[in-house]
Amino acid sequence: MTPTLAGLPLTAVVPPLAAINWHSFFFLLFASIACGFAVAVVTATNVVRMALYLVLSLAATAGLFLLAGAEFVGAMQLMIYVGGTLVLLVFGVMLTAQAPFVSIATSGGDRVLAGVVGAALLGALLMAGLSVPAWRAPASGKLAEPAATPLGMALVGVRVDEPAANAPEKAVRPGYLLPFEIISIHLLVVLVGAAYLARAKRRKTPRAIDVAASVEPPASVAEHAAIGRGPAGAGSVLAGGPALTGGPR
Amino acid sequence: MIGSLAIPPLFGLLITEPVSVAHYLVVGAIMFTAGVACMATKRNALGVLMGIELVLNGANVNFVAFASPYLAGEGARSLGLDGQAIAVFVIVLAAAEAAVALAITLNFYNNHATVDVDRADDLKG
Amino acid sequence: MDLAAQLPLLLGLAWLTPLASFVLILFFGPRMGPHGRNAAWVATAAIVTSFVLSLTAFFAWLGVHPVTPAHHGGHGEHAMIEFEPAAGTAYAAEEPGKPAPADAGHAADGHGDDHAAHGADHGPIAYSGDWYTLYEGGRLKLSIGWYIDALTILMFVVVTLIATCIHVYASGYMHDELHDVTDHEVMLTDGHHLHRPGRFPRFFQALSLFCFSMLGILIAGNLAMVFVFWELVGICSWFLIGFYYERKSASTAANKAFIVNRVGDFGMLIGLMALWGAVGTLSFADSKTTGPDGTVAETPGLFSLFRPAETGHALRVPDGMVTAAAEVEVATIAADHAANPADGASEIAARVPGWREAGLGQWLLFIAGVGIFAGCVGKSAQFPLSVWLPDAMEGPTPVSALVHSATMVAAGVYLVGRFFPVLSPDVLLVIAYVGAITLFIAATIALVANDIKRVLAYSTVSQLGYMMLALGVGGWAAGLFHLVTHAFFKSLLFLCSGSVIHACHTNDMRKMGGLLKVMPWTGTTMLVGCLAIIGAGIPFVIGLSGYYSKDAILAQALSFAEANPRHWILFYAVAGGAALTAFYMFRLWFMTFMGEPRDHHIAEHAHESPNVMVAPLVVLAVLAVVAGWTLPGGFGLANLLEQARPAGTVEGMTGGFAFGQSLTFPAEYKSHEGAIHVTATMTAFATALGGVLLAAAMYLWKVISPAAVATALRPAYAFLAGRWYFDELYDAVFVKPALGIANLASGVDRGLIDKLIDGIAWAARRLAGIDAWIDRTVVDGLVNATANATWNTGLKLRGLQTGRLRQYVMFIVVGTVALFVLASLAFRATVAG
Amino acid sequence: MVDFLTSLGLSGLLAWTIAAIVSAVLVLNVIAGGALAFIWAERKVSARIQDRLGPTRTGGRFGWLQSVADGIKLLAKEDLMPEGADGLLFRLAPYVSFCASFCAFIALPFAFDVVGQRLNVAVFFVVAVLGLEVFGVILAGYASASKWSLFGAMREAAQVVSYEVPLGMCVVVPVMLAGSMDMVTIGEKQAGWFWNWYLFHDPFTFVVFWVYVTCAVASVNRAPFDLAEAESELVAGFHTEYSGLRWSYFFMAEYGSMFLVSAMAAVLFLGGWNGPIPVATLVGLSEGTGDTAPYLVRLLGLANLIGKASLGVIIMMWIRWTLPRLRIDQVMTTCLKYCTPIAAVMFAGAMLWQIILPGGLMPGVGRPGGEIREGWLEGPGGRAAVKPVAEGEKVARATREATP
Repeated sequence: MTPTLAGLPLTAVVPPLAAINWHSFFFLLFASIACGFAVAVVTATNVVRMALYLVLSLAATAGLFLLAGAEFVGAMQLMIYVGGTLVLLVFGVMLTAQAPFVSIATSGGDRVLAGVVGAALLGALLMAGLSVPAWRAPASGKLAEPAATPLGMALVGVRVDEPAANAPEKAVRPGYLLPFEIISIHLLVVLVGAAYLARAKRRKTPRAIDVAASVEPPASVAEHAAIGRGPAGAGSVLAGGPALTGGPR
Repeated sequence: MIGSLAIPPLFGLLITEPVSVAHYLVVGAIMFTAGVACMATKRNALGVLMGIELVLNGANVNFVAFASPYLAGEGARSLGLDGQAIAVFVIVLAAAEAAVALAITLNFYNNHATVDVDRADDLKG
Repeated sequence: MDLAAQLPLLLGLAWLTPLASFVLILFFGPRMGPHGRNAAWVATAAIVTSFVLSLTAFFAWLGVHPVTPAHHGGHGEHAMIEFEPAAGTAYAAEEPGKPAPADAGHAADGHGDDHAAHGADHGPIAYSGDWYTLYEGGRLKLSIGWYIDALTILMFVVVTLIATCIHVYASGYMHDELHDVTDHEVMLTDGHHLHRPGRFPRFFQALSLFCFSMLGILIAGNLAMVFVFWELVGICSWFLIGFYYERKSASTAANKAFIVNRVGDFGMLIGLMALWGAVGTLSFADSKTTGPDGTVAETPGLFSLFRPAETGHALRVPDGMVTAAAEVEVATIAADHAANPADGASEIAARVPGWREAGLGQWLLFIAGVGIFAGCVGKSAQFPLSVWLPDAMEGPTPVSALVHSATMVAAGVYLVGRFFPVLSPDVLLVIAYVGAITLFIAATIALVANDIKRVLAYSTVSQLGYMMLALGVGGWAAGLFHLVTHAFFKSLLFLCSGSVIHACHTNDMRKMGGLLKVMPWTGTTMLVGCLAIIGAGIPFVIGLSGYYSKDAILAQALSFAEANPRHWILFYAVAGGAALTAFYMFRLWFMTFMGEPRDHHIAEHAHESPNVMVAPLVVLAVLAVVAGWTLPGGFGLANLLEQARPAGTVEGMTGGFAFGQSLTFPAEYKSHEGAIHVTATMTAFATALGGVLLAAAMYLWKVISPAAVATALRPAYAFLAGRWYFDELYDAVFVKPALGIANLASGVDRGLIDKLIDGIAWAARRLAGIDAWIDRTVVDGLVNATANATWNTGLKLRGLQTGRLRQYVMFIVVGTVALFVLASLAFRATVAG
Repeated sequence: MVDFLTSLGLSGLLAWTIAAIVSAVLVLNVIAGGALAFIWAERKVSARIQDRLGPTRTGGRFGWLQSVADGIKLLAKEDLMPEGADGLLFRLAPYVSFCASFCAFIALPFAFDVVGQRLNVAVFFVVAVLGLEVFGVILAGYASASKWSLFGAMREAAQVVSYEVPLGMCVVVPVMLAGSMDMVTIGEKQAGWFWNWYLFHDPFTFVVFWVYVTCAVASVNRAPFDLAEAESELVAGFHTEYSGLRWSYFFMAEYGSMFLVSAMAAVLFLGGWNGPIPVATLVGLSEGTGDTAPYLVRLLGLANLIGKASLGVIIMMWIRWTLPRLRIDQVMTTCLKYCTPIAAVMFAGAMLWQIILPGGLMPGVGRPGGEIREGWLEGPGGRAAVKPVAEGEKVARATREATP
């Protein structure tokens, strides 16, 4: 007997292999992963799970980017987002992952409200997205030129993609040198600012490293707990501080 | 049953037809909405942070979609490099923003011994 | 490398080296060794360097212009160039039967090949030029230039040599300043003596600047530059005389010197203005300027303006002065030819000789000369302004030596000498009389002074009087010759006195005596100095330097007196002065070195000075002896000076209008001949011998008691001891009134102006009070009202701020969606409609 | 290979899939086999360093089969999971780690064009994917609900995230020299004699190489940077609670990434598959022409690269058994105060060098990749079918216009 799916013959559901557009297939795969885990992030209650889902979702997005022919952005996504930002995030999660906060319940009302509003927003966005026929036109499928080098050139101020698309007397379209510089300065400022915000303020508590050096865990749990509350908490956990579920609070 | 009747053709359609920009837009929209919902429902500051990341990512998906000459329909002009560059910038800024937000969260945690944003209402009027 | 390029280089370097050392010591002095000990070496090295350079220049000069004995043709009478403004144009060619001045010049010196020997009447052998032009605009041109002739080089050598000696001497003399000094002459309010750190480097710093300034005067190529360095010398003297500025006497002496000099310089300024305003140039020599198109433009300098070649270098009122004097006519002519000024200019030029005949411009010339001379009066402490020099003894002795022999006072005489060709007969007469008065007064005061340095100071004044007089009677060479020799023996005398003071720690001769045994070197050298200054020598055979220079002066004075019978007084002044000089110099020497010690305490502690102080004494003594000699073959300072003799002064001149008479200035060489020479020499010898004998009688053999003489001539003695009461006189005439006026002015200031200002201030404060009240009530009120309103609104609005993050997110989303819906509706509407 | 398969008449999908599977399996074998070999090697190396013999009996004289025996033991072991552990994450973690290091291999060329998938951002991709590995560790640390594990994970997170910075900088230097992020291109540019290697390109690259080694050791957290599993303080760090097969996955991941970073070092600095002496060229074999020559050349390259990579791994072992473990603050200091600034300065220096004398130290000796201009002309693999020359001359024109 023919295999059935949802009461229908499989052939009705799954078109023959030859008809399958593999690009679309992979797109569908990645898209579903991305969206699915994005929703999972919303629904999950455990922070760490959320982080994991987010990672998967973003990684899938990277896949989407690769499919769209933007390898550089994809790799960027993987490296910075997944490899950097999210590690940072998880890091923070672990630092603050005391039992009471691992999962903070949200009132049902909030959920419902959020659901309604979210639905409205989604509707609006979909309407907007699907309203333009040009966007709905199926892909031309023409191969994208590798974008890494042109993008790099553009970042240092030279547009090598379609440089002379416009009249020759026109010089090269200016690249993104200025934004690039601004971003780098911005990053520097952010670095300093973050270091400043997260710095340890209360110096009278023993510095985390020293605590780590002093090896009598039971005796130092209490003060570790203090540190855990205190700004040096980060260091303390790093260096072997209190248990996951901190000291008595 | 109704759903099961409705699903297959749509699925078949998706899998056989070449993707278009709109597909990406839908994905972006879903991620964006999910992010917003995340921000709206999570009480854990880091949850909110993740929501923000989702939102940014959704936006990025759109940019990349518009940028890709591969997805653009016949003759339709794509955003070209600009889209990708903007996406890159967004990613970088997202990283920066995450760093600062995390620092703020830690600070908040150090001072209030909690990461519940609902308890961060010291500035309420 | 020819001389024209060589001399400015050598002398310029010699001139600038002291400046370098000044700058060095100024910045690094305190760091030069312990207490800046090495500053002395720096300064000395600098001055030695410039001495060596000057000497090099000297020999370079001799190599090119060998000195040969000057001999003069006989028929000077005919060749005498006349200056008779009343009688019209200057040159003798006017007078029939007399050769043209140019020929006269030739006739003047037997054959033409002698021209190089001395300037003849073709002017001195001189090199001039500009290093750097500071400013050039209109007629005014200020430049740093050089005018170098035999005189300049000679003075360079003399000044640097003496300065060297004095530097060496001072590095020994000033050693007290190497450590903290307790000044016993300064009593502080708390009853202690002043205790201050030493100022060794500072002294040498000022000394270097002094030398630099003096050399600047010597090398200067124009009057403006002269004036600048003139003032520099003044300020340096102020530094040095006031070196112990904590002492009231020292500071007042410094101020006195400075102010008195200002008076003279004021006159000098007037002279400068008269010159420049009328003639339009201040540079001595003609200057060639090569224009961009290669044309060489010759702009005449002062000398050729006043003694133009066409008059055979006879003095003539330059056109500039004539036109300046005849400004009224000039103005009318200019007005008549307003149409085309060229005609006006030509007509003016045409009428200038006429005006000159009419005697216009004489007074301007007179004023210019007297003005310049006024400056010299100040610097050289001549009669009205001589009061500062004796007080200048307050400075350290090396300073006195420098000031009195080589630099400051020399500057005045030097300037008169340098400026000689421009001086008209009347001015010369003025100079002569001023010199005479000065020499007499100073000599008389020196007779009774008891302070060893004061005696020397007054002798300096009177010697300067000699020089001035010599110049004034047309003895150009004589005056400058005496300047040079005097520089040697006077600095020698001062250094000797310094060493005496160093040994006795007192200036009072009445406490000295019998020092020859303890200080043989000092005593002998000082004796040499005394002999030199009185012009001792074996008549017609040989003598010390003073012998020659003084004889020259006497002779010139004599021949002048013979030429102008009404001025015999000048000769008597000179002769008497010689006697007085001899008397007080030997009075000084006897009181100091001979007889029994009057103060045993001092006599016991007295000691010969260290070698570093004695060596200069010996050097100077030798020079004081030989400076005047003329070697076989004719080399001698006198003949060297002849090379620099200004154009047209060989044959002297006649003229003069100011005093209603015509003066005759006999040619100088005439005074070296026959009767005049013999008379002069014998007079000098007799007077000097008499003076010495009298001094010996009173202070050595004690046959005449000085006290008795003093009592016998009490009033005269008191008058002299009171220095003719010059200070008191000036105090009464100038200082007191000035103070009175000042007090009056200050009274007005305090009583009137301050009161007024206080009143205004008071009113302003009242006004401000009102203003403040308005500000507080009205303005602030408004502002506060606004602020309150804002505050209340804020209070009402704060409710909206729930402080709940997630709610804000909600708001945003809802807002976005609502906006989207509205926008799309509106869009639909527009599309539909 | 796809073309080959399609020529056999297989449908596109099938061809792609088979090709993918083949290369995947090959890579997998590289990892697994490599892990086995390296575990054995580590035993022997450590033994030698400690003046022991190490495994001698298991299978022949040198204990060849020691690793196999270990593997069997691990397979047979019971698979424990502490109660209170987060089951899903606990199970997931090892696979995340393993997949990360596995994926990284996809873009790594083993010889000219012997590469799973030639990406034109290969370097970037590899570094990025390597960064993912830490996730597994973190999840493991969190999920096993043990404080030791958590501390290990935290340290690892901190360490890896901060070491990515200098590592990235070091990696950028060869990329800049080659003007391409395509590892195959980078390797090609160092073809020829060994002085063409980027290690010897200029003093800066030489320094950078050592910085890279340091950072690489740290980012795969081997001793002396192995704080994540500091057995003296934390029992076994993040994998305290693991056992059996899951544990062996972590192990394989670790050795895999060790091999990977060594291979990257080889490709980026040590000429990749080009031997110190261009034997193939000397004997006249060429990659392109002939029917057997290409395979020989590629085999030679393969041997070269694997040799270099293994050498790197051996050196890591050597370091591990030589140097004592650093304290966490020392680790951070090393990264932030030394590696990062040095890398930055060297990067700038290399850039200037490139500007001033693009020919490298020995301009006379032909260097394939001198100027960056050539780098643009390189056909970036994979999709590079689109006329690279056109792009190249476009670039050239653009730069001409851009530089007045």
